[in-house]
Amino acid sequence: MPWAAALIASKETSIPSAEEGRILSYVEALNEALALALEIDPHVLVLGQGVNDPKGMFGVTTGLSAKYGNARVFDTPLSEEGMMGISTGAAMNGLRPVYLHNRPDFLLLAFNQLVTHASKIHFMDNGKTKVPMVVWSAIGRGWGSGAQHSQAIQGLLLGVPGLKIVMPSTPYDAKGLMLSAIADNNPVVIFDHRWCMRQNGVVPEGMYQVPLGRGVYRRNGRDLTLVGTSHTLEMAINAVDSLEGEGITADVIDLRTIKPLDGEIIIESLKRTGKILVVDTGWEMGGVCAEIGCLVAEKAFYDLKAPIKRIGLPDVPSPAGFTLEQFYYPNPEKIANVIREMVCKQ
Amino acid sequence: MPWAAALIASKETSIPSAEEGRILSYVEALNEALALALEIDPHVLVLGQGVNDPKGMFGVTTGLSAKYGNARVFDTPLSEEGMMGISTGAAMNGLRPVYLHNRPDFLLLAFNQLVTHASKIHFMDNGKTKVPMVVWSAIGRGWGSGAQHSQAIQGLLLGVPGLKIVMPSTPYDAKGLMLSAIADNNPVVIFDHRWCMRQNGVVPEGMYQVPLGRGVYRRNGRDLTLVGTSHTLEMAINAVDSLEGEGITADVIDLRTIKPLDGEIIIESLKRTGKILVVDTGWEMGGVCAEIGCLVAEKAFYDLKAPIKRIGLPDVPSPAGFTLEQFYYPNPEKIANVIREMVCKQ
Amino acid sequence: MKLIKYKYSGKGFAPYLSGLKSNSYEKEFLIRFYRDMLRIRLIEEEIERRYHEDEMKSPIHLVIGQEASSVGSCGALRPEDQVYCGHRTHGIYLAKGGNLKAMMSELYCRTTGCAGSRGGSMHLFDKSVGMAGSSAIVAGAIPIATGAALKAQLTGESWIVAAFLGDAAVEEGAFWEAVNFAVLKRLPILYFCENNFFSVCSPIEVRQPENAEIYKKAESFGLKSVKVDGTNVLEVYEASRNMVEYARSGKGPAFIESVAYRWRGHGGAGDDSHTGYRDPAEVEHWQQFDPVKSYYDFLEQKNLLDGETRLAISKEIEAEVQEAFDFAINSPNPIEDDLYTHVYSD
Amino acid sequence: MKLIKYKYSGKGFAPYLSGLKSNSYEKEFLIRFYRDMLRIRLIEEEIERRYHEDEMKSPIHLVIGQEASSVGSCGALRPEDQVYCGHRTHGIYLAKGGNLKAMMSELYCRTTGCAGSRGGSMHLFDKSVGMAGSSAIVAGAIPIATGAALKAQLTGESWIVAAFLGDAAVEEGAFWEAVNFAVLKRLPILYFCENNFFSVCSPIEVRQPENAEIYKKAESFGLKSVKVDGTNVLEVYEASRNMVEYARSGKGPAFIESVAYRWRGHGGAGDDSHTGYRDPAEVEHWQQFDPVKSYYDFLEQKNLLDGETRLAISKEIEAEVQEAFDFAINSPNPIEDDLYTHVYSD
Ligand SMILES: Cc1ncc(C[n+]2csc(CCOP(=O)(O)OP(=O)(O)O)c2C)c(N)n1
Ligand SMILES: Cc1ncc(C[n+]2csc(CCOP(=O)(O)OP(=O)(O)O)c2C)c(N)n1
Ligand SMILES: [Mg+2]
Ligand SMILES: [Mg+2]
Repeated sequence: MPWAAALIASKETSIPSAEEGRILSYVEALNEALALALEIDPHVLVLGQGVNDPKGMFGVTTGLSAKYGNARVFDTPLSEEGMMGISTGAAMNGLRPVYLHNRPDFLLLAFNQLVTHASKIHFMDNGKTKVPMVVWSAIGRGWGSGAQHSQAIQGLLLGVPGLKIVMPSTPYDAKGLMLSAIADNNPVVIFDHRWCMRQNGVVPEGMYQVPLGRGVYRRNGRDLTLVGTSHTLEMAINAVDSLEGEGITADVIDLRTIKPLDGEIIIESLKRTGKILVVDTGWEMGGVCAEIGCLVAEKAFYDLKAPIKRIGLPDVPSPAGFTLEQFYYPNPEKIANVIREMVCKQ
Repeated sequence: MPWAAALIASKETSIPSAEEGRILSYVEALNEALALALEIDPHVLVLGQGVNDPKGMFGVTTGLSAKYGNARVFDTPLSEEGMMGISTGAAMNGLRPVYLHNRPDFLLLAFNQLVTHASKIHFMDNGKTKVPMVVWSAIGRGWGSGAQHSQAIQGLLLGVPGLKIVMPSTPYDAKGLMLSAIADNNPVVIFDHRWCMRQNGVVPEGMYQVPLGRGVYRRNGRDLTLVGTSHTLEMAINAVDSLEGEGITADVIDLRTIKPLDGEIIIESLKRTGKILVVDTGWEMGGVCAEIGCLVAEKAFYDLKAPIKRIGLPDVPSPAGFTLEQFYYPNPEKIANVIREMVCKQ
Repeated sequence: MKLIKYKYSGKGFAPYLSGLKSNSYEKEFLIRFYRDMLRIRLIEEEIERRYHEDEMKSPIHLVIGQEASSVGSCGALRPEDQVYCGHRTHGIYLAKGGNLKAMMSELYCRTTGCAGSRGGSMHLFDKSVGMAGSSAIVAGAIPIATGAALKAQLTGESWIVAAFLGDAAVEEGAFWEAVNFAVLKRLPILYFCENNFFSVCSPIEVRQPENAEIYKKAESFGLKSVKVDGTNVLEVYEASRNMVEYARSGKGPAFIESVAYRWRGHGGAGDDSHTGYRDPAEVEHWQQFDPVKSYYDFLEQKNLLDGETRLAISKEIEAEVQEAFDFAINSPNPIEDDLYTHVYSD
Repeated sequence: MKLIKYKYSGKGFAPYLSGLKSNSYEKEFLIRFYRDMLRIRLIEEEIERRYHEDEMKSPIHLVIGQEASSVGSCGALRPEDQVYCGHRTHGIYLAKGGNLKAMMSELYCRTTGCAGSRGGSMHLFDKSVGMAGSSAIVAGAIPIATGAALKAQLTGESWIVAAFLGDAAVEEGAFWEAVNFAVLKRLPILYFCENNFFSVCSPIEVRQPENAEIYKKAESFGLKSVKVDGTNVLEVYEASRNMVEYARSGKGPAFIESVAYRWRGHGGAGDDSHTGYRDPAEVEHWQQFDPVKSYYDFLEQKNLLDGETRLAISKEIEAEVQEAFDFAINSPNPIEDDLYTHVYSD
């Protein structure tokens, strides 16, 4: 069994959507976005370890180098910090690099360039230089990925000024947010989740953008506001749908981007429901859950009727063994249990 | 004017303390802690760029290499990631390296070793290997430090399992927490603040430890709980003291360490005051303020009588110019104003 | 994509037959190498055979084709010497005297695994045989190994360190940082680079310029450096022995570039040449230089080994393998509580 | 601490007097180099004189003693060529044609500064003269410069890139990562390393092994590489011209190690030898090889320059300097709103 395949989602899924278009997989949607960007803008580059090998980053980059050439779609040495700076320098001079990583863990090697350089140059030189680059990586989960190959590090980057952070949950958004990120004149980090990769969904042909910084409702309900991104959405929706029979309904908000963070939509919903549960693929402590929890306690305190709740990862490194992984990660049942508790306690 | 000096605190200060001992400066207290550790344990190393040069890291390492030799107290090449790994490997084999950095910004070059290796090895190998190392750095503030030389990155590390993070505020704690950190069998990051360096305070002679993970009250009051660490304590205390005349009093909690985080003391105080203000030297978004705000909204919601408030840095890189710095950083007046508002609003 | 056509076909096994002063080695000694290589081969073939059952939920990286590098190098080490490596762990662990049951249990993610199921294939740790650390981050273990060597030097240990890396690891800056420090301090460490021309599916020529040979770069940094035929166990052994002696005697660190080809795909079971990143004929070509078979032919020709003994050896190994798999499969899984242990050390 | 005693005293200025085919250069051309060096010297001396006033609240790093490196290298560049550098910016900015008023305003943190007060001395940016980026993180600008060269290559620009670094920057792994990529892609870039034997107060021998010369390491990575007398402006110029030609013609990247001594302390005003990290006699020794004075002596001997012209030149510069300081001091400070602009680009 080729484990690279095992490490992406284990089954095909889909999140229903109101949009019109063909049904594509998440991977196909990403591939289409990159092809489109390469097609319409000669300044777009796609680079990363293995982007032009036959595996093509789970298929995300398949065919691109054949069509757009090895000068614009190219493999890189194993030099994350160096290549992050090289992408930054290229972007400062008008190219639009999309730098792909197999796993977010590898970004930790490049934090100096990403955090201290790419994100700050526009501010530091008083707005003269723009840094239009996209840094993409695919979060791993389970199947032995272990402590060094499955870190969901979005929480580590949330505080960094000048950076945008995108975490799509559907094929539609994967394409539309990728196109927005490439079009954006700032460094944008996209975390896609390997467990979203086999999701199918409606994806319009051609160019469209999903705006950065705006969340969207995936379910409308009464009893609770459930906020998440990326792969957590599928779990959240499953959890909420499974509670319908018990008469529990919830707003499910897909933030799409965590920086800028759409506080408005969260508070709007909270005003109706009075309760909030935040779900994230990363560690609970000091991460996305913490920021949203604090934001609400600060900005919407008087609408809050019960303690906020967060479901992310415990303050423990990812174990590599299958058994412990089952205890480590959230799943729809765990989420449903927490919702049930929050709603019934009242 | 030698700017290295200008970049540490501009004036001498002190936070009164109940402890007994001589009056030492913050720098002297740190120096004494290192000397003591080197003295009693031959496995302790002190390394870092310039640790044995005449400037001796603001004086923190002055005299150590002369006394304990260049084999144990040594200058390093400019290789943060490499030296972080080297310290980790030395620690895994029974040495106790204390790796010093002039600024936290430089740690960003070493996140791969710090986050993905040092912090996780003990867990990954099922508890067989210990990693007793200390990573120290001195946060800069103002005087043109700018976007790349004054990042207070504790918020970026808060989520990392396996790591401990210490942020002392007094000479007493600087010594006692350093000794605890060196004695600890885990990687411990200490952020000292350059603006604490000229603070004087009571420091006992010889060996003593301040426990990691336990906060302490610096003031007792009624109207509000003010939580902070490091240099924010001085500002917080000044702010609170300045309000005494207006009849406002507050609990001021010095967390001392932000990971492990002493949630108990925060909640204990909050139960009395009902209001909380968190102050941090780092960015508000996704940082220490966010974690504490969320924690309280989660664990002590029913004791909370008003929105939580946070004062840190706005979501903006540090400017280098003096004028903008004044607007960028918190100060006692800003803190006092927020307290006044929180208390009077009721 | 340009393929490496039959690169390095000039050497092969000629050196064995001509150069060896066979009476300078004991017969047992020579046979042990054969046995060790065959053992690795048979174990990995059995892992491959059972991998599709999806019970070993761990990303594996097989060393088949490169066995002579593992065995020849570890053959020059003492039991107390330490080894560190990357993701491709099996050959090194086994050649270093690793416990097959503990390894298989780790691959099956059982509590009896050498990392208690927290590591998996990429993270074999076993202090009892000097398997001191492996990292899933390319080059991640290099600085750590260098730190171990620093400890060995400072406290005058009898052991030295060998750090294993692939050809891609030298693209990581941290490698050169570690090497600079090791040369500066004359640390007792051997860097053993297995150049198999690939990083996942990326051939070396898209990652490194052709005019910069790895072992020559190492030499320019001050390492004692040599390039060897990595399919020739005796050539690897002799070079390793010289380098280990050099390092152990305090002269400083050394470097070996050992050239051999990986027969299987980067990860998982089976060859993946059909995907197109390398010519299946290239694999076939390299299979002429089978380290196990060629060495057998050589021993046979020298009348040191015959078909009967060979069969006996392989039967013995097969029985051991069977036992190890049974042991692993029948070992217990961890329980939920295990997730929360060893995050911190006491 | 061992001092570098009078290292590199063998060369000095002999090459000027013997080697130069003086009629291969125009008189004006030769005098321009003198003027440019003297200008840097006089400006920095004036900065030093006024630094104690504490109005330039910016960490400065003076280039006095190394002027020939800045002027000789930038003299070989075209106006449209880009330069990137570290913290020691003044010489490069001025030699590249920088605007003195904009520089002084930046040091005084005024809105008229070349980075609008957000950068300070360590972060001079000025696209109009090709000052494309400077980073306060050692080696931080190197990968960025390499990315600029990638852009130049991909879109066939007429400009090339020069990246300036210190001797310590080659200890950072990112430097070698960038260099590997530049050679791999044959990028049009010159890496110009100013070896002044020190990193802050750390002499090179505690950071790099003696048997590994910087320019030879660069050569082993495939760079065209040479070492020059960095106090001899014509030697620097000629080497730079050759290397720039090489890079511009598409042959690939090049490297120059330029040896010169920093007369002042690492940062701030004045020499700091008295602190003990270097022998004041060492500074005196090096002052014999004053790039400005020696070059004057040479020109005078060749009857190309006399005392009168020299005086006129320096008067002219002094007037310019005066004007620039006045301009800076009388320029407006930023206002609070400026803090929040250019965090993100539209
Ligand atoms: C820092 C980092 N980047 C990328 C990866 C993904 N990755 C895992 S193994 C590997 C190939 C490494 O090649 P090499 O060092 O030659 O070792 P080999 O697999 O050939 O034995 C890569 C790129 C990683 N693990 N770590
Ligand atoms: C990554 C990093 N580590 C440490 C520092 C602190 N630092 C600032 S300048 C400097 C010296 C650099 O020496 P070199 O590269 O030789 O340049 P020079 O100052 O001699 O011109 C150091 C260590 C830094 N700025 N960046
Ligand atoms: Mg390889
Ligand atoms: Mg230097």
